[in-house]
Amino acid sequence: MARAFGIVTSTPRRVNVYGLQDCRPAGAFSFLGRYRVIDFPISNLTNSGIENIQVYLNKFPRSLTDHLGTGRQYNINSKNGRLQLLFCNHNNHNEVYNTDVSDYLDNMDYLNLIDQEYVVIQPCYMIFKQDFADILEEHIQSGADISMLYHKVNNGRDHFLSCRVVTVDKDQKITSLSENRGNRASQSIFMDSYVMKKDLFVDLVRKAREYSSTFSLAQMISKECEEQNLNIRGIQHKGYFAAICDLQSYYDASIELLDMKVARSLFSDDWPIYTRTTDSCPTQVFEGANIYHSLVSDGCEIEGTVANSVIGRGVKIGRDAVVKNSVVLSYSEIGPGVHMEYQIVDKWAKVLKTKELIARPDDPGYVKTADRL
Amino acid sequence: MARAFGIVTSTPRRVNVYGLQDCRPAGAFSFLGRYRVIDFPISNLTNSGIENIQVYLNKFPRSLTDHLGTGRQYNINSKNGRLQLLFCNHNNHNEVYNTDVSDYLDNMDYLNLIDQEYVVIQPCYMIFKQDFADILEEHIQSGADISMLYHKVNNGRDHFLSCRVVTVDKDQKITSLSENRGNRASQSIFMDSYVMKKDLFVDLVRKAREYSSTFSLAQMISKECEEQNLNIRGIQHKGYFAAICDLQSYYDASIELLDMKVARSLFSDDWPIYTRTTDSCPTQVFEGANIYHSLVSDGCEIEGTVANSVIGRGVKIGRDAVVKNSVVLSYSEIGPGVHMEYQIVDKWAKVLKTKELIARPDDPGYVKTADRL
Amino acid sequence: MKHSNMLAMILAGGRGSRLHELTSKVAKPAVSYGGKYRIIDFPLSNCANSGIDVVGVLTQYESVLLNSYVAAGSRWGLDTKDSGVFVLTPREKAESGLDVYRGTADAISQNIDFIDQYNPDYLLVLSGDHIYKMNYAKMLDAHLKAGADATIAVLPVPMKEASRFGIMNTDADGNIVEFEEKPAKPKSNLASMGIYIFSWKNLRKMLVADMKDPNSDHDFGKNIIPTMLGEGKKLIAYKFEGYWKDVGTIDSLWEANMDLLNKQNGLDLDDRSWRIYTEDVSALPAYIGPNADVDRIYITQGCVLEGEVKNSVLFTNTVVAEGASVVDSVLMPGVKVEEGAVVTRALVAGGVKIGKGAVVGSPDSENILLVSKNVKGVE
Amino acid sequence: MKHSNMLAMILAGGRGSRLHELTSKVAKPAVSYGGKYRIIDFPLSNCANSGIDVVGVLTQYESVLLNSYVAAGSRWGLDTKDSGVFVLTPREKAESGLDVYRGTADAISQNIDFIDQYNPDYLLVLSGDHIYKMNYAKMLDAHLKAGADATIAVLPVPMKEASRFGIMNTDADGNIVEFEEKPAKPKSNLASMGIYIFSWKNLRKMLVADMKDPNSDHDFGKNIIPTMLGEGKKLIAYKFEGYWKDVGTIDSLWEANMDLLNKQNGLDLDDRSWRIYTEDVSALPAYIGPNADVDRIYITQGCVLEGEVKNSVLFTNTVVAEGASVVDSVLMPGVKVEEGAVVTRALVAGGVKIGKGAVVGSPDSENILLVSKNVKGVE
Repeated sequence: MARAFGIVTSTPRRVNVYGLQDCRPAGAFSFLGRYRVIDFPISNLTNSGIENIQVYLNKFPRSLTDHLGTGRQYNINSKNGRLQLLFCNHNNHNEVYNTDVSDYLDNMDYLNLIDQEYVVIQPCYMIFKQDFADILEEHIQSGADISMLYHKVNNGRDHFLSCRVVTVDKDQKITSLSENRGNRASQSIFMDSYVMKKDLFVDLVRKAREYSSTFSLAQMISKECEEQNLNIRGIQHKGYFAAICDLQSYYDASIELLDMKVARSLFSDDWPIYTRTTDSCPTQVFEGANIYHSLVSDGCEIEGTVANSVIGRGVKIGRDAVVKNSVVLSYSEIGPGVHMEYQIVDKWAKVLKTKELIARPDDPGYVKTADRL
Repeated sequence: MARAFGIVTSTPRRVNVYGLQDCRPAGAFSFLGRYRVIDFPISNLTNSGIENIQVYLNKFPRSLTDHLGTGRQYNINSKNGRLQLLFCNHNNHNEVYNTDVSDYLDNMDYLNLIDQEYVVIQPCYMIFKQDFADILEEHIQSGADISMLYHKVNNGRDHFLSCRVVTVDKDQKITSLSENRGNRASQSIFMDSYVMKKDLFVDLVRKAREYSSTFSLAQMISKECEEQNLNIRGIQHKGYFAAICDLQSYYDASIELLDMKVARSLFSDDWPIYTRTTDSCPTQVFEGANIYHSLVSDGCEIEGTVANSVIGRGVKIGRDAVVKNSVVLSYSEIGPGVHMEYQIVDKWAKVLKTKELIARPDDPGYVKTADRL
Repeated sequence: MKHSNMLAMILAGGRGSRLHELTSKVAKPAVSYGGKYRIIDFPLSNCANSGIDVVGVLTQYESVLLNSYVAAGSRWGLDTKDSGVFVLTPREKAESGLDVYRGTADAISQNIDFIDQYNPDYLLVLSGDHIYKMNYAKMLDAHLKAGADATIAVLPVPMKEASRFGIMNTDADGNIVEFEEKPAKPKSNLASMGIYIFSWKNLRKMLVADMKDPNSDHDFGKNIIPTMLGEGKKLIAYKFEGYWKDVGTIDSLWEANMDLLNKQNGLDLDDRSWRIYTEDVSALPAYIGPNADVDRIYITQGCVLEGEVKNSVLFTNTVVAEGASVVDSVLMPGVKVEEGAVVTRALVAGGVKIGKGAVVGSPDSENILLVSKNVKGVE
Repeated sequence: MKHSNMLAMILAGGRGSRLHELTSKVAKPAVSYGGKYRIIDFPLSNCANSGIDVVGVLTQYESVLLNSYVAAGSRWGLDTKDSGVFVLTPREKAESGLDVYRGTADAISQNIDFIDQYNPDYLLVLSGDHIYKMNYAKMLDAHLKAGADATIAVLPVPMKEASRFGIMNTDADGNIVEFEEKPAKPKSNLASMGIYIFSWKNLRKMLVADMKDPNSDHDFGKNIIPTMLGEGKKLIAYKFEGYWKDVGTIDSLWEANMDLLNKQNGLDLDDRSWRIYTEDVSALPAYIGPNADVDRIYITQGCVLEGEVKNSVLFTNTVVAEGASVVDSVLMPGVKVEEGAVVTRALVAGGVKIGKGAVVGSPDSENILLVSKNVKGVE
């Protein structure tokens, strides 16, 4: 049995992805055609040998319950491991109460049953690759109470604005954890990922609730940083990193991974990203179709032109249609002659009568699930 | 593909099982040691060849999500069939809104995706065996719009008081559907089970909501009975039948199935009741133990006396303890020398210090989950 | 699912020697087809979709890949409590040594003990190497309705080709009156598809007798069916309409793949009510590069296309580099076509690398070229 | 789970002829044990709990039951995307005919192609017929820490019995310096448990060489281990402490079952951190009737006890009728003891019916009576 237990948190309040979030949590967002965002944190855990995992579900639990099932697709041994879905008493009337701490407290019975000595916590809305066996090793070696992952960026002034940032001293000690106020381009973005002992984790959760009914774990740890009671250490993450906090960052992450050089830092043969199969057949590309610089999932029928776009499963693109710089989610249909640029088309939508849909790269358009245009 | 789709409804408001219901819905109640109540309606469906099933979850979805998983234990082919868990936007502030109709409307998108022509609806809190392939055949042959199952009882005056009753004319037509007011001993108890065309079902759901925001499907159909717009037919169920509406009926059903003659009308080789295995080892009965007229699940260690009782998985009963006429749920411990009669002991409870717990058959005692007595 | 009263046995021992090197390491049913499938996915998915719970796969030839492939019954959902896909190879028995399967009927006979475990009313016998979609539950309905002892699926073939097949001659009611193996002068165009439903009790008796007959070839077509006809049993023909292909040669395998490029290809792999299930690989969706030139292709996850690809079927994880050209070809899983290479009218076996600038196949060739070894580049 | 770099192969070909009729229809690893288990549940559960993903089960003798039993890898959770339990029987190969496994090493050699599919760093070789709990991951740690070429699990046995075993003589550091098969004068009491970890690359080479050696018995104990020692490879002994039983005879199988009646039996099947997984049957919990008289018994779901049952182990779905008496006995799955029958010091094989009033076994017998056929009642 691995020494660590995995936790994937529910979508935090600060994540607000227009449209997509109306009917599913961030972890359930379709990504790069065949994945869902939560496939990344869970594959990180199972590839690190962690097969006892709790996933916290808050609003709209159906899509993730369906997608995750019992976790066989992630190689979780159903006997020796366990993917446990935990539901929260969502407070519909005041969002301010819906914190990760409240999720944990709702399920304290199940946290108490954890046998493992350590917990590894990851968010459901961030995309990166990380071997947590290494991180756990480093955490134990360092003697830290808490290890936290961060990623250095140079575009912190206008990106990652709903993330938190850390300051790290020369001994890798975290000296502060605060909101990203966009005051500097160069920032160390906190990846909402922690490693610590389970007992400390439970203590911090209880302490957070005592301090304030609306406190999140990060707020509690921010306070601990200030008070310097604990040895809190930062570990810098390298490689691909994206935080899906709003529609723009969802769009940007999708499009930037069309560059295979970038994609290769996230996808590699020794680090499979597992997902649930839908048993789609392959994709048919018909006479007269053109495709450039795009990812096309299975089950599509393509007769038009696709450029610089991500196409989900079972999408139909009609004759003389042009889909450019767009993200088309599964089972949507783009009718003959339709011209679209910089669009995010949600599942089951049909764009047939509206022949032109053009937005801008810094403000992509959104077509709602199952809408008929 | 079967012609019918299965639905298992969430716990209706009228079901109120003291204690047991504090942390799980009726379908998740442990029953006869190794089952949960929902195993009966789902086994009915899969044994009838119905492998596309929706289970509606309302409050406390965790236990049923865990127990049901993807339905492999019920022999549901994961490719050709599907066990879909649907969640409802439970209204915490006014229970009166939490009807089955509201559950269906919350998930109308998924009801609309059903391919099958017919729906078979069963409640999660009733225990019986029924081949719905036969019922569907009879329904189609009869030309009825709706077929409803009922069970004749002779103790309707003081039992089944939170159930509905039907009146059936000599042509098996249902002429009324109303509350059981306990005014007669001989009653035809409505089993909350229907067969009808999917389209009619969806129409009735919509019609119910239009009529009143708090209307249930049964209330709508009761109204249809009065108005005689539809051909509504009753089908009498024979064999074992129990409705778990309160703590007394839960206790009675458990104890009456200790009679193997009664049990054989519910359990038979050609109608397996499927459930999730917990990989318990067998049960050890030690020197000096006595067991009479009892069902004992796997994983127990028994040193005392057990009589006329149902013992769940992994229960420990100490030396010189006496457990009589009781239902002990999984992983509980009855300490040495404890004497109990007419008790329902919920999971993980430990009765060690309280040496005597005696109640009456018509008012059994209840020991709370994980309590220490 | 309630215990299905029909158990399926798939004969997957096919050596498929006309497929040359494609079957030197795998049995024919394990050969790749249609971008992401293997041939045996078709009978197995048909079984799953027909509500059959238990499937035995009979194999003896180089079965490691086939074995580990079909043993993962979850691919077809056949891994629930009372369902499963079981690989059955010849076994050493207490009373006898280790024997190969001597014929199609012998393969079933040697596994009577397996079948008895499930005690089915009906036995469905299938071949593991045909591409088609078929609802065996409907075939069983026909079997039951006719009160038949055996039902044989038949395919109408062009009369002039009928002499290449096992032909069923039927009366007006569809009863089989005669079976002729490759008749010189066929009386009917109904070819046996090698798909049989038998009432198990009766077949079991016949198999036990057949095992003892030293003159028998232990074959359904040559022995069991003629014996049943001789005994006056009721055998009926069940006519199949739809796409069906026996991919016995390189040309026909290529053709069957190219069929998928037609919008109306008859097989309709996109039919959501009758999916063909297969292994799911962890790979990105198909990537088409900025300078690619694609037209009329069939592609799937893991494909990376940076060159010219036309009128071709590309399987999982194939790579066509910039400046390379693939036309009228089938590239099996993992094929890499390097820069400047040209592949025309070829079927390239799984994992093969076509080196830089190499030229394989020709637009004028009559037959399709099978490329089963790496081709060196021309630097 | 991240691809485990260790693959397990379970040798499950055991004929187990000293178990008489118990193995006339099933291989020894499929024999029932402990109320609800089969012997092979132990190595398979150990693999699952040790984080091993892929297990090959090598079998050739009457394997239908074993085959269909282990093929349902879901029982041990070994049915995820990249895990599985695969039954490997002798196969016909392109270059050779169908051969039985000639020895333990040959069984592995004939499946090199299977192992190569997974390309493991380490190979764990197990026997399918021992009852014990062991963490193979810890054994691998020892193998890695010592930088060994092979690690062999050993069990300390009483010195006077050592001459019945294959004995490993080790130096002070646990390095194996000599292997003696059933030595007349044992120098050590460390008996080989038939559990080996090899570094696969090196073993593969040795197996290929061994296959070509006409004088080899193709056996690990007789050939591979001595050759490795001769070549000066580093072989270490990994000492096992805990409950271990080779249930080779009726008496020892009975005894191993009776061990479970002790509260401190060493095997601790109730250990939640190391569960033994097995088939789940659809049956009610054990039912004890109003007139039953039970004492010191081991029971499981499906048992229906209405008579006297003492000091006995009862398997799934056993029935003891009113007035019957079962003492000091083991009743395997589905055994029915009818009214008035008396069973004493017996091991009753699965499915056997002891008729009304029949008396089998005796309290004074030295050996345990094996009852493998129905016993007629005395009316």
